Amino acid sequence: MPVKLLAFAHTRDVLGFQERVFDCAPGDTPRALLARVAPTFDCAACRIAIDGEYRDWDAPIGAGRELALIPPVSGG
Amino acid sequence: MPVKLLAFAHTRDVLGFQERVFDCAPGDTPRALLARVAPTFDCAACRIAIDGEYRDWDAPIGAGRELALIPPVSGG
Amino acid sequence: MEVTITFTQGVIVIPPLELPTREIGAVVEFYGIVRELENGRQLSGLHYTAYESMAENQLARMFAELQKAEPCIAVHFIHRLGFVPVGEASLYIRVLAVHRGEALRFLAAAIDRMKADVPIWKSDRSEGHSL
Amino acid sequence: MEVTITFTQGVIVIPPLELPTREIGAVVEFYGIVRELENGRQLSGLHYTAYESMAENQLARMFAELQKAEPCIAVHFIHRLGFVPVGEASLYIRVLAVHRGEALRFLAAAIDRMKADVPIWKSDRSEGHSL
Repeated sequence: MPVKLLAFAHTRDVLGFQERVFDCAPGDTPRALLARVAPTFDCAACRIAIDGEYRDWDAPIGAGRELALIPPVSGG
Repeated sequence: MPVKLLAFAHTRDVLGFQERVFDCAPGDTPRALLARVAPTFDCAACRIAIDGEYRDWDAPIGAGRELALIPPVSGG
Repeated sequence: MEVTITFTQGVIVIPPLELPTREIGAVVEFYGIVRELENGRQLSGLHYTAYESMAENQLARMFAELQKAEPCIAVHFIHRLGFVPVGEASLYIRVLAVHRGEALRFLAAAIDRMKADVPIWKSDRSEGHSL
Repeated sequence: MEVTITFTQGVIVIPPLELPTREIGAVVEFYGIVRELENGRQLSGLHYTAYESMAENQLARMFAELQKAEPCIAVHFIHRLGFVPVGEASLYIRVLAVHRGEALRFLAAAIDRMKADVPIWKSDRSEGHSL
């Protein structure tokens, strides 16, 4: 199934895109998806959100349609 | 020597004036002055200021020229 | 620290927001508004009086003391006196600082200390006005 | 509690101060201003980006949670995105409450939590704009 991966802040430079659609296997975790599409990406430096909610890197993406890489935030 | 006594908030009603000048003996304390000019006044319910500074009811008025009765404040 | 202390009989006019330096990162503004219910009683407004000369000195000293713990760049204090209708501001304070922490703590402490020590009074009737 | 959450690309326009009830006793406003020096580097301004849909949901939930501990009557949140020059506001928050305690604590906690969890980013260069 297709999932959209959004990159924010410096992860846009690391990944080279702001958003891109990837195909995702049932049971895939965010960590597995990133390992496949961006093998050098350091998941420890980022949080992951699925459909706008913070999730665990190792929980299945399930029915999620939009993943977002959330590096340390700095609003205000 | 003359000292001006200012009354604020409800002490204006208790004393019946906003300000009045009284004669003061050397060594008079605020408590002694009040006992003379308003014998029923309850000093415990009020702070006293001399020339714009909070003072002790039992310290001599000294060179002070303006006494003020400061009931509990409620600005804001 | 730039400090202004104003007592006014009319509606509080908020001064335009000016930033004296380019290092200011936080501006906090506080409005104290007269409420309809005070201690369970319904009001049309409150009367405020002050011992202005002493209040001004007390506020200036208090701001200078607070400044030691919570360094701020400017504080502007305005208190309305006389009758203030429900829904209008009796008090306005603006604090400018480099960081929000100092600004918020300065503001909170300034209001607390004003309410404890600064000779300003509110009343639901105009005491002394009949004298 | 009335809540508005706004992201804007232009200068933050402060909404007129309206009091929805006559029980409001405290209004607190916060401006976060872009400073000239950030981590020792001199800037002309900062670029802000956000994951807007998530940020809005996170803020709404956070305000609802804070409301339990610090009941307030309204909160208006505006964050500017894109380039914000030094001396201009990137953030504006207004909190209305019955008493100042709730308003000040709500404001302080809201900013702390926004800075920890809400997907908004500042940068001294316009990341991703070249893509």
